[in-house]
Amino acid sequence: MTEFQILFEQHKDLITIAVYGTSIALIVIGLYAVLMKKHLIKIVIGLSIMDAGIHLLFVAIGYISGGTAPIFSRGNENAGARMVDPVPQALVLTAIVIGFAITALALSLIIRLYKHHHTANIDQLNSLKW
Amino acid sequence: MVITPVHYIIAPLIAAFAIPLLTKIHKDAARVVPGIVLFYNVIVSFVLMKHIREHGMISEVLAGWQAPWGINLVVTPFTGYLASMVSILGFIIWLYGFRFKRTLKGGEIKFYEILQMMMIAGSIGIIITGDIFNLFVFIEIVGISAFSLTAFYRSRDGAEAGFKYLLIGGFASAFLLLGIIIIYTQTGSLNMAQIAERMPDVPQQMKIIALIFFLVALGIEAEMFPLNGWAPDAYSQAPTPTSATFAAVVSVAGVYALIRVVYTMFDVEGVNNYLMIMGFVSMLIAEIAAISQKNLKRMLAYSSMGQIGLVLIAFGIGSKLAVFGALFLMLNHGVIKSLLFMTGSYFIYNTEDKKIKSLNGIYKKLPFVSFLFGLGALALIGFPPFSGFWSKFYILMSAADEKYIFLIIGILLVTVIELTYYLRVVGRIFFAKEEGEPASHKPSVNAIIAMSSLALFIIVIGVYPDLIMPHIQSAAEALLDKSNYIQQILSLN
Amino acid sequence: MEGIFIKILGAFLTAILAFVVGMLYGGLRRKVIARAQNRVGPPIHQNFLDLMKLQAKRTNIAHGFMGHMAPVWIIIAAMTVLMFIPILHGNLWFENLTMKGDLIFLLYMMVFGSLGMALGAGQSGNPNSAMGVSRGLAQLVGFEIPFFLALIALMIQFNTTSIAVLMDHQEATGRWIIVDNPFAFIAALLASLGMFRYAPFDIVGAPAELASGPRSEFGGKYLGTMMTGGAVFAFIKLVMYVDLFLGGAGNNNLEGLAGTALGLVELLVKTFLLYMIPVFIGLVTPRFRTEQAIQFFWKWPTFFGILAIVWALYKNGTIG
Amino acid sequence: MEIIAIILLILLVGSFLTYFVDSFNKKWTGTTAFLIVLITAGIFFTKIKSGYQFNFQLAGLDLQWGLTDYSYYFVYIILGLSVLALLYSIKYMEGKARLGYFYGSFILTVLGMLGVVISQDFVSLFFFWEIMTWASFLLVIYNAYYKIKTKGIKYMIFSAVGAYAMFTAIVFIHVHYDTLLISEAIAKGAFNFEQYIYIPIFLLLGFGIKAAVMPFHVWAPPAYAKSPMSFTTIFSGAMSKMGVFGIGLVFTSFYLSSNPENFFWVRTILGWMGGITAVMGTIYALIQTDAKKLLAYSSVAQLGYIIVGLSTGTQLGVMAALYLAVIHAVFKGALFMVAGAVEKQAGTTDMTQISGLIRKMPYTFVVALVSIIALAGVPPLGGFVGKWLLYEALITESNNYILVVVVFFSSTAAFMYSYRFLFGLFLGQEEKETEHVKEAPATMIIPMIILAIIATVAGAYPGLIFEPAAKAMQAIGFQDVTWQMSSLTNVWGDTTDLFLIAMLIFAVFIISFVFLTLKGLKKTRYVGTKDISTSGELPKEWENLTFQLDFFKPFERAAAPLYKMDMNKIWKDLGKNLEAFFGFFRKIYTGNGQTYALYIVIFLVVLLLFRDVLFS
Amino acid sequence: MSEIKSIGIPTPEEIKQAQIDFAPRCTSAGRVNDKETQGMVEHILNFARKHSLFVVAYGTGCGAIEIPATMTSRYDAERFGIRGAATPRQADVMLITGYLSTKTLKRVIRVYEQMQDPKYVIAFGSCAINGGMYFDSYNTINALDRYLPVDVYISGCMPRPESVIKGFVKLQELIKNGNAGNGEAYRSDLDWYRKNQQKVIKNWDFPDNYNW
Repeated sequence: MTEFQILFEQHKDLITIAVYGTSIALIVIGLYAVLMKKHLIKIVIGLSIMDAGIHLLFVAIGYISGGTAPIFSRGNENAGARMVDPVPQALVLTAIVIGFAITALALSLIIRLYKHHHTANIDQLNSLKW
Repeated sequence: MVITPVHYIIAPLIAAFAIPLLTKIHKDAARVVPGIVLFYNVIVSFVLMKHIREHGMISEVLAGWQAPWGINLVVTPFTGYLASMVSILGFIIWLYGFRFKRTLKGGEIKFYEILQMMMIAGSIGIIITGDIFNLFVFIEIVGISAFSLTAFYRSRDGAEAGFKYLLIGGFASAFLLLGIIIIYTQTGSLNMAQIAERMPDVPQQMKIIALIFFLVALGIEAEMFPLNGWAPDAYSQAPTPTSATFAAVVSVAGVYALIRVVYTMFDVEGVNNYLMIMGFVSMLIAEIAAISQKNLKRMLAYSSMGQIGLVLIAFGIGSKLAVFGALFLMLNHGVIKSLLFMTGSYFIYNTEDKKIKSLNGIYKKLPFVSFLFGLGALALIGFPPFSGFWSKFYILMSAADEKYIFLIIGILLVTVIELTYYLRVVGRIFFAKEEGEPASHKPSVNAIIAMSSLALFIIVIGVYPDLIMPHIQSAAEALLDKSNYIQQILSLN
Repeated sequence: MEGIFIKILGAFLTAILAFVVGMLYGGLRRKVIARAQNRVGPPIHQNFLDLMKLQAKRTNIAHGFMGHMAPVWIIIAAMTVLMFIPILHGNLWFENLTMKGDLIFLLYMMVFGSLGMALGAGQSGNPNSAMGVSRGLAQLVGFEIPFFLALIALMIQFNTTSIAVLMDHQEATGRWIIVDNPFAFIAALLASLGMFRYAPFDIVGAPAELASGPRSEFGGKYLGTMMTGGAVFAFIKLVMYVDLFLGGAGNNNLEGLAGTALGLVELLVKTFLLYMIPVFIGLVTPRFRTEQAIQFFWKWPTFFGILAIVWALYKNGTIG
Repeated sequence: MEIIAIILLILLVGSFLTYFVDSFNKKWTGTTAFLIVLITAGIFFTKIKSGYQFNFQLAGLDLQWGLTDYSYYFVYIILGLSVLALLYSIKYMEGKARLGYFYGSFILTVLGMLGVVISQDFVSLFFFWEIMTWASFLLVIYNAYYKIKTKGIKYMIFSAVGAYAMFTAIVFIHVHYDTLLISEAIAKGAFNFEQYIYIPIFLLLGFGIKAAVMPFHVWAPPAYAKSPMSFTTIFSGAMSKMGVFGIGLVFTSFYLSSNPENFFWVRTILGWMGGITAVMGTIYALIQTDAKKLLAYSSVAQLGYIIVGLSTGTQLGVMAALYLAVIHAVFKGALFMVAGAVEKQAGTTDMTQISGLIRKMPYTFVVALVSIIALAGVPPLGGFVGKWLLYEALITESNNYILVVVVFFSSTAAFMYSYRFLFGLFLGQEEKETEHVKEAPATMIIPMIILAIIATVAGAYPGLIFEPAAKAMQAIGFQDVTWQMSSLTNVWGDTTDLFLIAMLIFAVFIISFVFLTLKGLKKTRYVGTKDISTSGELPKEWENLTFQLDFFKPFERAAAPLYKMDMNKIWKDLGKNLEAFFGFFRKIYTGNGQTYALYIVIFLVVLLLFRDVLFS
Repeated sequence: MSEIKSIGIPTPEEIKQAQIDFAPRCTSAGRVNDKETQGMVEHILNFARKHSLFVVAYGTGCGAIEIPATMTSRYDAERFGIRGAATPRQADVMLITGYLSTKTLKRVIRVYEQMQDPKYVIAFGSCAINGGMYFDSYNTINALDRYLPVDVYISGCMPRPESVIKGFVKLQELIKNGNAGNGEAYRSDLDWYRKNQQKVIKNWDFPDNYNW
């Protein structure tokens, strides 16, 4: 056991709280950015931050303290009991990919928007309304 | 069984990725291949439906893992019905757009078809998947292709609409993921049947919070007020076949997702009332907004939102008759709204702007298209002898059975609003305008076939609804029979 | 067959009677007005002379077929109404078709002639004619309301819509309806002022303003026939009022010719006295404008008409 | 296949057939439509007798079609008038565009009306009712130019509100009485006002709107006036009678009821609504300058009488209503045809622009004269019978003395617009503009003359109409309806012998015609309408001496308070306010994506906060 | 004769010519002159005509003021059966009350033509007879009977109501004898009358046929 692991064991609750807190904080920050910032890029950044927060939350939920990697290997057949849940990780990977795609698409749209409107202020992008 | 549900998804996806390659071989491949694929999907639908009628529902397992652990595709009469509907409408929309897309440049048609294929594949995926996370993935597939298609015309408004859609779609995916997280922590499963089975053990508060996340996220897809800000923009800016696809395919998938979650996964009291109220509010607000629209496609978009509101009301009522009515209405709405978008697109084509004002006397230019539009408008409002009448009739009957007096009156009053703006347009179309130059864009043969087949459907079903009612009936039964669904999935292994 | 013969003969007699008496009353009116203005005035038979002269006009102008037909409508209306009003109640010669029509029929039939004349006047194309017709019709709407109210009062009080039955009732009880329902009489009397179109309700044919209104394009025999019609109608109205409110005439005990003569005398006395009311009112009053006339009719006469209905209901035992 | 289904199918296919005939040869469209409806009428009257029934299942519902004496009575109106209107229409519509559209919708409307009367269950009733409504809407907007579009919409909105009210009632009948058959619903007392009062009220609202009852009448005048006249003939003549048909049907329970006092309020209210409709229709008719509009308002007024008649609930009253339904269809049909003929020949029906057509269109004038006399209710024509029955019913049986005065006021004021119509179009100055006008073609004249003859014969022999009407009344709950062929009798035993009256008038007419008219026919000098006494002034060619504007100004001044009650404006204001309100509401969709995102978050938060209230 | 060129005293030649041109016509066409030739019926009718004179008073000049006076209680013209008529169609007698300007003449002619036979004309005062004090006025006609057939002239300037009544009595006499009523004469000599009328009426716009 490394020193870090010991530290980790000692402050397990604290760290759990920290991880959860961070993820929720990320979500809130992301939300804030999406809802309050006027610049399109900032909004997209907010969206990404929010996604990141959610992903972190998901991964954190799947984590079992002191668990092993969710790999069945020879000699480690009964690892299933102490294994970290693999599903959230798999899902988060997918979600990250999707988030990436969305971000890319968003940025390309922003470029298009900027070309047409010469502004990236979301308040001015309301020619379609009512 | 040679044909399995997975063909539904695989065929369009393969086609989507093969199109760029095939265009190298022949430049028309991008236009033809989707048609073949979608027609194949139609065949798949028929085969599967027949199979279901004979042998009961199908649960296909992907990648060898059995149901609770692996991803499974479920074709019940309910999902089969929706998937068939989506396939057939997708094919007709392709048929309609076959020549329309010729006007696009070679490269663009490729992207268009890819995105369109992905959207339809994703929608069918949403409908037939039995896995909640898979649902999420398909929603995202639909979402990304839909965002792109909205902004397909690289115009200023298209980009704007696309961005708004994307922003809100991002929220949807985030909340959906949150909901899935909560559900997963509580039930430890992602299979809908298993989640449903384990749901009674979940703490009430958790259940409700998860449900709320689902409701909000899927509400966005199902165009529920106040989550539907994207819809009018997206509908009005997307290419017309895409608008039709939104109305006929994507919204169906969205409503399906919402209903599947609410009906099958959760057993929470009050959600029916919620659906009913929010459905009514969506309908009301959408129709109110539609009444003074100046843009035809935007008006149709609001009208779509209104119709989806009515569907939600019917699902909220929740009796068998109501579900039957709702499913019937989804079908009717898909058909009729596609028809309206198709015909409306020809109007727009000929008037150069999308304004309703410039439709005056267009009957002289495009008699047949105007005729079909009028028919569609009347059918959508719910006039007999068109199919729209029966769906509305059954929904109201079911509401009456539950003694929702004010709901009935409210729906009917909102219908009056709907009627007002539709008939304004119809009135304009059939105006006796003095002068009129011949139409510059006559509808092409394939478009006429597509539109006529839809119109024929409307009339035939309107006069003789018994043709399709048994299917819808079994679909409604399948949706409501939750325990059977769970048992079948978990024991069909 | 004999019955029909008597009927036809009676119809002729009635028509002649109505014609003579109506024309004489017209002359009498002119005489009365002249005397009231301290003039000698024309002779009583002046109207006959006028009529004769008009019929003897050598040329006659018509503006078209309807104009040509205008007198025919008036004669039709006059004759038809005459046939359905009991001149002398229960008299073989003067009863005509009394039992075959009722008050509502009479009410509508009386308009027939005016409408026919209005059509003729309309075809002349003279704006004055049309204006006169417009005023006349408007005034008609005015005075028909109280008149109708009065009639309803009678109908519901005596449970009949037939004028003959009303007369039977008066004969049987020996009490005139004017006593039974005075308000109905008042309402009907006030309405009759408009019906006669004497001052103050003579704006329809105001000579200086409208050039005699509907008649302005009629001359010669057309005018003559119209005057005849007007005279007969005046008589008809008077007889109708007498029948309705003043016990009618002819219900005496004498048989044969003497009875008829006595009945006719009674009728003449009653109608003459009744006739003098609008004549005297017309003497001393200026002219109402049309809307004033209508408003007048919708005010007091209507009030009395409603009062008459209430009274009738009270008498009838329905209320009170 | 059942004969009734075949008939409906003929009409449905005929509608499409007409549409396609038009695209091949415009000349034959009208004839095709006429033949189709003629054949339908022929088959119907020969093959189907009253009492016919046909049960079947559709969409999981037990449906029933059939004919009672009551509905058969209306079939006479519908098919008879439709055949005549289509015959008239051949020439009337000649040369107009979109004939296929017109005739297709026309036949669909006929189909709808026929369907309404043959329906014996509510679903079919509503089904056909709606077909009738939208098909007629298409015809209302046929003539529409830019400004008029709102009129058609107004019609449709009112119709839809009515239809949906009806539908609500139907749904509740299904829920409370578990039946969709009309006869069963009546038997179970669904139309009684005791238990579920909203059922009959909603039904009455639905039918009443179609019958243009007072506060909902605003759609009718513009819709009647703006449609092609050949259609207005059946629009006003037959389709408005569908409302009457329905009201009669709803009132069946009232007529059957042993204790009519239960119905006191509804019949009082409906009667007064009818009375006010009659008055308002009339006073607005007489200030119109467009002949079509005048007739349209007059139709509203006449429908008011019918409603009054139905609401009396007595034998004479209902007889009056049914009789008026037919006779109104007849004379108003003829009048609208006259207006159409004038429109076709002279180009307009604006009475301020044309006048003096009598010499140009003598036959049309004669028809107009006869029909107007019938409309005004002057004996000896058919209209008088209806008026007589109505008054007698109100006075002798219904004891509604004030209402009878209201009705009487309306019908007296009807003289004014009757005259106005004749004067405005046919009499008065012959203007230079109308010099080219010729008599309408024969196929337009013949239907008019047929209608005029019916109106005349009905005056002398009303029994011809009383007979089916009495049967119809027995079908809706009256026992032993008595009637005579040519005389009228009320409960007090007073009679009016119509045959005698007609004969007398005819005799006097002949006599006076011979002695007064024929005698001087040659001696009379006929002069033009410019030769009038104008204080010696010579009227110039350009001088317009026709008195047409503000024709009844004095009456307007006298009746000013009545004119202040403008329902049209009230509804318009309501519509405008609603639309402004809607316009305010749709600003929710601000167009700003961020706002939408904010909505989502707020919605989520609200749901999360109120989760205990919402879900459990 | 084209038209009167100069205004003022005419030269003798002109007067002579004028005497030829404007010689009063005494036509008898269509008139029933003799008592003997009248039938019994006509006699009775004339009696009626005599006692029923409907007057259209054309107030051309100052004499118009005398008409109401004649109708008042003091003179009471109605006792002779004289009463006003509102329009020429209903009237028997036309009164030309005083001087007649050419402008008014046109209207008078029209009113006269609209009256129905038998119709009578009574001219009031010297002005109507020979121009009176306006004999040389440029816009007043001098002799009425060149333009319309006149039955009775009443002299005076103006005639008092007594004279007016006298004139009416004279007319009644004429009617009784069958000597009044020149409608037929006017019609048969229309050409001559028209010529005279057209001479003085500048803006002649009457329709050609008499029956218009």
